[in-house]
Amino acid sequence: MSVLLQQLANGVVQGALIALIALGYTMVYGIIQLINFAHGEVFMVASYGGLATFTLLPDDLKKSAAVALPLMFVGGILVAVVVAVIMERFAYRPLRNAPRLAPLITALGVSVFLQEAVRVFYPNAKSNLPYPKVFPEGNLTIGSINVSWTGVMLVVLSVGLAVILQTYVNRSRMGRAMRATAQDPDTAKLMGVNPNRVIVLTFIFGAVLAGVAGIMYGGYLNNINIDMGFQTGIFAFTAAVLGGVGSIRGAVIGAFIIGLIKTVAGQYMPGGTQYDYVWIFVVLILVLVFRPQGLFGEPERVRA
Amino acid sequence: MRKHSVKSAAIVGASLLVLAACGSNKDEGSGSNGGSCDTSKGTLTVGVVAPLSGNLSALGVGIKQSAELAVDEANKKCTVKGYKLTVSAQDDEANPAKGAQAATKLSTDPNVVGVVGTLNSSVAQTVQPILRDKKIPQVSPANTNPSLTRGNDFLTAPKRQFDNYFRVCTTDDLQGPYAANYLVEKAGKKKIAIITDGKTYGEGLAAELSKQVAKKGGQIVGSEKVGEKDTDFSGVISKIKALSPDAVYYGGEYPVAGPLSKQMASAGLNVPLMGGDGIFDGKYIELGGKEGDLATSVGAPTESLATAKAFVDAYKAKFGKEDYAAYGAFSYDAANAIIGALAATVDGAAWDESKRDAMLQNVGKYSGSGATGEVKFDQYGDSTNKVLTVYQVTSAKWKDVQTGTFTG
Amino acid sequence: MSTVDTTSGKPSPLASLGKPFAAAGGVLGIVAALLPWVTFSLNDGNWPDKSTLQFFDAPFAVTGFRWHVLLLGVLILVATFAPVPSRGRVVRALGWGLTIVSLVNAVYITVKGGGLGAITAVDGATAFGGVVGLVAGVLAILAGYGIGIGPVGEWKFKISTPVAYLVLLVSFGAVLYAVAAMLTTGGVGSANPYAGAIFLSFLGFAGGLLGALSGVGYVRWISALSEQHRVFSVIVLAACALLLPFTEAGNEYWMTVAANIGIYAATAIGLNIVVGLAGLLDLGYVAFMGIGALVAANFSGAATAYFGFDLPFPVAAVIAAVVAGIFGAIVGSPTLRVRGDYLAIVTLAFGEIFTRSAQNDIGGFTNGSNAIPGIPALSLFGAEFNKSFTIGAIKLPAGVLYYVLIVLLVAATMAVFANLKFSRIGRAWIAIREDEDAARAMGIRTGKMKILAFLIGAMLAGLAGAVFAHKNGTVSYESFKFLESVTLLAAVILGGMGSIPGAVLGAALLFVLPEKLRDFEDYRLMIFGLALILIMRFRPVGLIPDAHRRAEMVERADENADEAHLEAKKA
Amino acid sequence: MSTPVLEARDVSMVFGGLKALKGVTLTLEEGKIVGLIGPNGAGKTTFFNCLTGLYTPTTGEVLLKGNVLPGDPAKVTEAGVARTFQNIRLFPSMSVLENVMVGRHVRMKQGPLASLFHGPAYQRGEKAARERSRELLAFVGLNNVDDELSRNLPYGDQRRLEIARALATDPAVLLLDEPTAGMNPQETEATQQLIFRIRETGVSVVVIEHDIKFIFGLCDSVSVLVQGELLVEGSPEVVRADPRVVEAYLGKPPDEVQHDVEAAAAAEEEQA
Repeated sequence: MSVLLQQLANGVVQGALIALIALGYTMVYGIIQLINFAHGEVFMVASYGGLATFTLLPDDLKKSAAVALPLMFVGGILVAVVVAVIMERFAYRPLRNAPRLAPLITALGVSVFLQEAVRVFYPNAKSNLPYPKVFPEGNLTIGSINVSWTGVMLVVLSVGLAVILQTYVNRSRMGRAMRATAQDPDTAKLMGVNPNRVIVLTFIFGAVLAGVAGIMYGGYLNNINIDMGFQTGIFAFTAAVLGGVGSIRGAVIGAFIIGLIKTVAGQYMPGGTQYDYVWIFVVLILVLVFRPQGLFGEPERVRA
Repeated sequence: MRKHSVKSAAIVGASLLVLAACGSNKDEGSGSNGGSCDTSKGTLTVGVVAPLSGNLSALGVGIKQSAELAVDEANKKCTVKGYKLTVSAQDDEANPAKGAQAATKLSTDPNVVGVVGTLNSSVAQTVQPILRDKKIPQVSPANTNPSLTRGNDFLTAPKRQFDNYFRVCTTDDLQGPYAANYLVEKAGKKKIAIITDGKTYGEGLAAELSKQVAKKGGQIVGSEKVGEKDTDFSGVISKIKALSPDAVYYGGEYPVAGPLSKQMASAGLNVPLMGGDGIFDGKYIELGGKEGDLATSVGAPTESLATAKAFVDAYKAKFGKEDYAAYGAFSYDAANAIIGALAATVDGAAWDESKRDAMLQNVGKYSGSGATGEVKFDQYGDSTNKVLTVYQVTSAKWKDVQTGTFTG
Repeated sequence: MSTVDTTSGKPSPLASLGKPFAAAGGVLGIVAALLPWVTFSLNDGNWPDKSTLQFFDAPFAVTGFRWHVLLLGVLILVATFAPVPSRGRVVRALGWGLTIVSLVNAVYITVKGGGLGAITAVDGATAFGGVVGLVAGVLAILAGYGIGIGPVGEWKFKISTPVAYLVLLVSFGAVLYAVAAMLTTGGVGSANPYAGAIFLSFLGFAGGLLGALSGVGYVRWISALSEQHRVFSVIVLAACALLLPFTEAGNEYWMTVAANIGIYAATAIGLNIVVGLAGLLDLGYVAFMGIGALVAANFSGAATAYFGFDLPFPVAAVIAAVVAGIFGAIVGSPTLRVRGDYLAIVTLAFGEIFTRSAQNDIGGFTNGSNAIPGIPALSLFGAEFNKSFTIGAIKLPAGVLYYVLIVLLVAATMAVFANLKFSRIGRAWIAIREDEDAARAMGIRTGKMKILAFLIGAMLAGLAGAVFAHKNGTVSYESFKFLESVTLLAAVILGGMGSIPGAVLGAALLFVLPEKLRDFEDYRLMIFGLALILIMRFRPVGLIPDAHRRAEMVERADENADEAHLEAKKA
Repeated sequence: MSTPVLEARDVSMVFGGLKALKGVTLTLEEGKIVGLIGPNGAGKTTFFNCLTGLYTPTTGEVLLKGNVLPGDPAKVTEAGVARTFQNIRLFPSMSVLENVMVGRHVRMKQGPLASLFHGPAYQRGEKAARERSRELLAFVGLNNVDDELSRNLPYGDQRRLEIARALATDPAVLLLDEPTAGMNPQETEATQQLIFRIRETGVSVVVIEHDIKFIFGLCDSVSVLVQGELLVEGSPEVVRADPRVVEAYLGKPPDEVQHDVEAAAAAEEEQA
């Protein structure tokens, strides 16, 4: 029993991380129907950005977490945003009207490119790099369950940011513009919305969230490598699809489901942890086959 | 119309004639040659097959550069009379097909006297036969899978697979059991949980360890796998924790082991983590390896080994920083084994294909003391260096706690 | 030979300078070939072709890149004064060739020599070959624009069939020679430290010539000719492919490379059916190859094979194809419900599941992380495929039989692809790719058709996998990871989606370039990623575009636009 | 009287609570041309989509020669109902001839194996299909453009090509969705003649149009659809005379028509 609870806790933390990235996928897809494979790499790059920022700090600042941590967030997020914006401007925007395959393939290219680019900066990046210890140490222990404080922090941040995003998209003027563009770009244009601005903004939001995720990941697991983007990115995308691509609420819930499947399946399913993410994909495929629009998504519209 | 073509033809002819009206060509002085030794007989090549791009390039480059170091030293010392040695490093991209390509490339070159490599066992499997057909010795710095030398039933019915294949690293069936003995008998850990990364190296180690643990009356309480790319192990750890083991044995390398150990501690599973030479690395501690963790490694502790220090210093001197990675020292020894054997084979005479048999013999007979201790091969081509050392993390350093040989 | 002179074009400021520049370029080119290129012996040995500190007074003795430079120079002169069609294009192309050759060599020498001194003057020694060559090249390019870029020359005259055959024969022969030369430049065996430079320089030279030829209108003429005599051309091409072993590329190493290329090309053609024709993105495709390889391995009688007995290869291969095909159909089945880019994820997921399961020795079929080694080489009528092989006097390199087998495999897959593409089925696939709703309105069972595409694609992959298993002698899950799928996809895209020769070219490039450009080893994947991006951005149709795609990719943009517009109006 | 070739029995279509069609009934006699008119977004296209199986009606059913049609466009086409689209939906990067041959798909029998080996039987089938397609192209008046890419045809020709493609499926009933949209008078005239000739070949036709004049000149009977309801049905004369039509369709102040548009638009939107 206590094991199950512990595993659930683990699942929630992992879900929280995935959620932060899944939001990026879901928003971009919602606006321009593009699966931005490279989004996972944005998250990875952000993590390294944070690390770089830390190494650049003067030693006395390195000591005080209170200063170093925020600075790392700034640095990481900055890198993520820059990469995302460049990516949108030079890789995706030119393909806005190209056949569906083109941007997908570009996204793959960007993904490979970013990974290798980082590897050139950190030649040993394939083997994990240790992450600076500026995060709260120790665990939160409730009965038999214990979760590290960074884990708790991760969950809080994730859910908090998701709620903020949701309200922003529903309430603010820009948010309306976003939803309008997602619904029907051309009409939106007629209504005086500048789609390019909206799209860039979407990428930026995604990048910011990915940035936060990147730093928290480093803090939570104390080490990073250049594969983390691909791996986590796939989970995140799966979560987005699970929740129904385009739906913020869906992405978050989907993410938590993924996290839980991973830990619980690893515990109780045949084959144990070695097959844990096989189960994730099995669930994904089932969902796609029986509810293609995902849990909270809207059905495809038939053009005729 | 016709006269056009005539005209053009004429022009071509003319211009060529102009060019033709000349004398012969002088010869140019030969380029830089290798040091002061006599290299009159030409150049022989030591091949390297390792992943030099993508994924594992960090390890691959370590192997390549260490081999280059060995070759340079040999050239300086004029180890091979009358010949200059060079290294030809081929990228196998950790992909068996590419490995086969690389091996073929080397094997078609009559001047390739031996090959250092590979890193991945699966690549070794494609390389072995190709080099065998050309009687080119292959000395691997990193393949620890026993079946590569002794076939599938390496314990019950060992049988030499490839008479051209040698290795300087130790095999899983020594290191695993040795670790088991230490855990069960010396440290008195009876309940042991196993985690592996699903790759050849780790799987092999863990398999051999668990056999021995059972033999020594210990108990394997559980065995789990982590994905090659996983980094959040909370799931695995919680599962293991529920089995309340005395120790966890990890089959794999430090990049995963370090974080794993750290996450074990923070999840409240405060038992030592033990691994093979794959985790015996300073980075393991950087990445979170905790006090009391254990690792086995080949040969006597480096501190007590002058040759090892010499290698490290020479490497630093040549390549600036100390990034010869996990298999550098082995690669250095492997290259030296080939060079030594070559020196014995050539011995003043001229190298040619007919010498290849002798070359194989000499590699088999080679013996010397390298960066990893004694380098010598048994009848299967495995290293005879069966000396193993158990290290323990004490005050953020690896400290040797037991050195010996595995005796069943 | 009759030609139509078309040196018309838009007037440019250079117009008057055209011919003089061209002439100067040509002469300088020749001079550059004779000048020394390097001022001192580089550390890795002298720069090839005696270019160190030598003024060549024996033009016929020049070799390698200097010979190329010389030739380009002469050709520029010829093009300038002889009445060639579309002179502007020709001169420009040759100019580019000259520029690239000079640039490549100059840059490499500078880098290797550690400073510009290496290609200019240092302690007394001078070597301006590179600089002069560069100037010559640029001059020629400018001259090209000056003369004016007229339309590509047209050769309108009939020739009798036998003559046509002869011409084709010669042309394809030349192609064969070019391929062999390109493979062997920079040399095999112990790596020539300058192989990369030599190769790039050769590419520049070849590119320049090709550009010139197409400028004159020769290329167009030949392709028209080969269209007329399709069957003959195909036969000749096949023959050329089978003749490769007899060229200078006919050594064990290149046979292995060519064989690997062939295997991946065959697989890529299969993928091309799924992606190029039916327009479904498959990111787990290499898994089918893996399945095929595993099946073949398990029936091969290898020590760790699942089945104790071994089947004759043809049987095993067929089983492999069928099993892979079945998996293909299963993986494809979500397409009934899932729209395009979701499918990408399903296939990706499948790929991951495959590697994970193979790594964990699922069902004891894969021997887990130890892989299945020692798969016996194929042998036919006692001829071991991995041993060398003699026809009468000629001793062919080892692996040549594999090469032949694989050429046949590729030919077969090409035939399958071509036949399907121009059939009821193929039309249905393309229709689906173009407009799924309309396709359904035409009575096409889109679901069935998509699954069929997956099934056939997977079968071809499985077949290739079976050969792969025997060729490499070991089957490990490590050969079938995600990156391999991406590589295959890249091969298809690079060559041109839906185009038959494209897939082969793509695979070839992805295999040969890394071999040749060792200097960029560490950036291989980076360049690879960048290439994907740039192709999609600037040449989405690929290098050898397929007629359909060519039309689509250029015209889709506005079509999408006005469709969306109509939608907007309707709503 | 004989059974009607096509019959829609009080077809209703509801998108998330919004009634786009309310019990529409329509019968098409063998060899007749029926016109379907109505203000923008009165549900005409929705009705078409119900007839062609793109949508499955919420209630009601569609029968072809007395048999209920399946809810799948492909099967409907196979059964003998072909259509064109309001916004032309050709296969842009296929040649004109190929477009029509795709239309033959459903009448050709070659399976994967035949397509693989191109045996003599296959060759015959392919040849027949090509000839039939050429006939149809000639029939609609598209000559020697076989190898043009359909994208590159002028607008009017694209419309005609789409009709040829639809005819290639050997339909019993042809549904034309605004066949003259964006055509000049001459082209419209030509289209009218074409439709007459199609009828002569024994194919019954249903036409959606805005151009009242065109419809009244073309059709044997006309149905008026307003806000998803069948208002009037009858011969052109009857319909033209009917006051409700004049009121509902012709005489309505623009702004209210506009209102209808939005209602229907909303209906379509709901679908998304």
